[in-house]
Amino acid sequence: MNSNTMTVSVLFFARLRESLGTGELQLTVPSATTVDGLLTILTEKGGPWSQLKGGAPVMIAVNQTMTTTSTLLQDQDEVALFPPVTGG
Amino acid sequence: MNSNTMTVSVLFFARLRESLGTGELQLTVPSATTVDGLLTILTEKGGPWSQLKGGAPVMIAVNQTMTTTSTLLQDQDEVALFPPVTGG
Amino acid sequence: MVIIQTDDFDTTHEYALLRQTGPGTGAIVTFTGLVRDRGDCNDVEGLYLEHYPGMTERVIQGLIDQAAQRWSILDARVIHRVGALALSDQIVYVGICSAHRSDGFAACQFIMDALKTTAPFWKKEITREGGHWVEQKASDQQRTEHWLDQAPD
Amino acid sequence: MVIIQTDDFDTTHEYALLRQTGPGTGAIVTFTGLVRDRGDCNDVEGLYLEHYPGMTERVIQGLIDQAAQRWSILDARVIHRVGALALSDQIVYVGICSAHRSDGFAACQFIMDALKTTAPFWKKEITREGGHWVEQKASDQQRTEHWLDQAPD
Repeated sequence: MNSNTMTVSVLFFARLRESLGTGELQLTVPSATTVDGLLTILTEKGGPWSQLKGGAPVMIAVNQTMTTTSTLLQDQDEVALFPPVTGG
Repeated sequence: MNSNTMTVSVLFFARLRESLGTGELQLTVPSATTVDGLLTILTEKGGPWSQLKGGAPVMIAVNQTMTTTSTLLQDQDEVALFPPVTGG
Repeated sequence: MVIIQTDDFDTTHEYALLRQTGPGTGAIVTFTGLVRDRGDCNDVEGLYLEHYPGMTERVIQGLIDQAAQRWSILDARVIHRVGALALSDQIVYVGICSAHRSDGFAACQFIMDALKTTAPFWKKEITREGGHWVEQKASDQQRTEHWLDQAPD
Repeated sequence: MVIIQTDDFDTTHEYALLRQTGPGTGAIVTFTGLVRDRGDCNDVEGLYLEHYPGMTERVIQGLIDQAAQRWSILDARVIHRVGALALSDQIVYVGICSAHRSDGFAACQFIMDALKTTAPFWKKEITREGGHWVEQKASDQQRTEHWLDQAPD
């Protein structure tokens, strides 16, 4: 990592975790990447990853707060991607 | 009692019971007396009884069902007079 | 099930009975009313509750029947105490079980609101100065009317 | 107080804690959610509940804070279970105490409605055929939006 990149952790839950076959990734991405940019990077992995854009709705939390795709990420951010919640 | 009269019991509760000094009366009244007629007969006793007409609101139940002053009474009816309820 | 009693009641027992309704139950909503230190008076030490035996049970059963017609509920249990009650004592319990929570909340709140204005109970607040018969509140009357205004859900 | 746990919870214990709030408490409203036999599937034998540790507690504490700003409540306790649950098991508990019943009912129902659509839990229904991730319901979304539309009482 250098000053032009940053590291974020990406968490997946529930149906998304199962279909992607992973619950957590550490990713090094360009500085000033948005959530939308991160989703583009992930969909480029192909296969089940393409569902992250244009598939079933994906909820986004950054550092445990719900947010939208336009959010600018910071180094060490925790990004979580998950289906609409169904507790209670 | 003859066919021109009937007997009703009249119950009083809470503040009304206390201020009238009784919880129950048996009254022989003319046949075809309404609740309103019964209230007139009772107010004629004077003193605290006059509060039954024109005083604080008095709720009326006949045979344990809420009703109004125009109800025609039947022999053996149970009439209850009480202040607005405050349970719960 | 409507119970009027002078004894205290056990919410644990009531809840256990509500849970026995079967596997279709998804929601249990309960309300318990307690003797509060501030009512009409500000230094309430206890209550005395009078009621009209017979009519009380009929009115409350009627409210349960109305609730069961309006909402989809699986069971309803109402207990109301009468007689002398101390500060923080339990006064009234309404427990509802239903498949869905919205029916349970609506039925529980409807029964409590309508009980307050239609069930023949009278509450006397006991303070150091003596007893005071509680006045019915306009807000309670409005809450009951609010249910009449609403179209069934 | 927010508790997320795999173990069952004891509503008797929670109710006892709510009763300790003091002599200003006039109303205790509780909601318990149970595993029902009919959900998205009609022959549910159990559930598996996944959550996002850390965020779950923050979201629910935020809902309690919002409820406390909007209504006059004295205490709120929320427990949500995660992991494997059997038919009729307790899933979630919301207990509120307040001086007046209308605040307790509103806060309890608001917290449950908003928890359903904002707290990061995911429910998988277990049937004889396997597991099925439950879909969020439009009706749940609407119930949460309904609270946003309402001016505070």
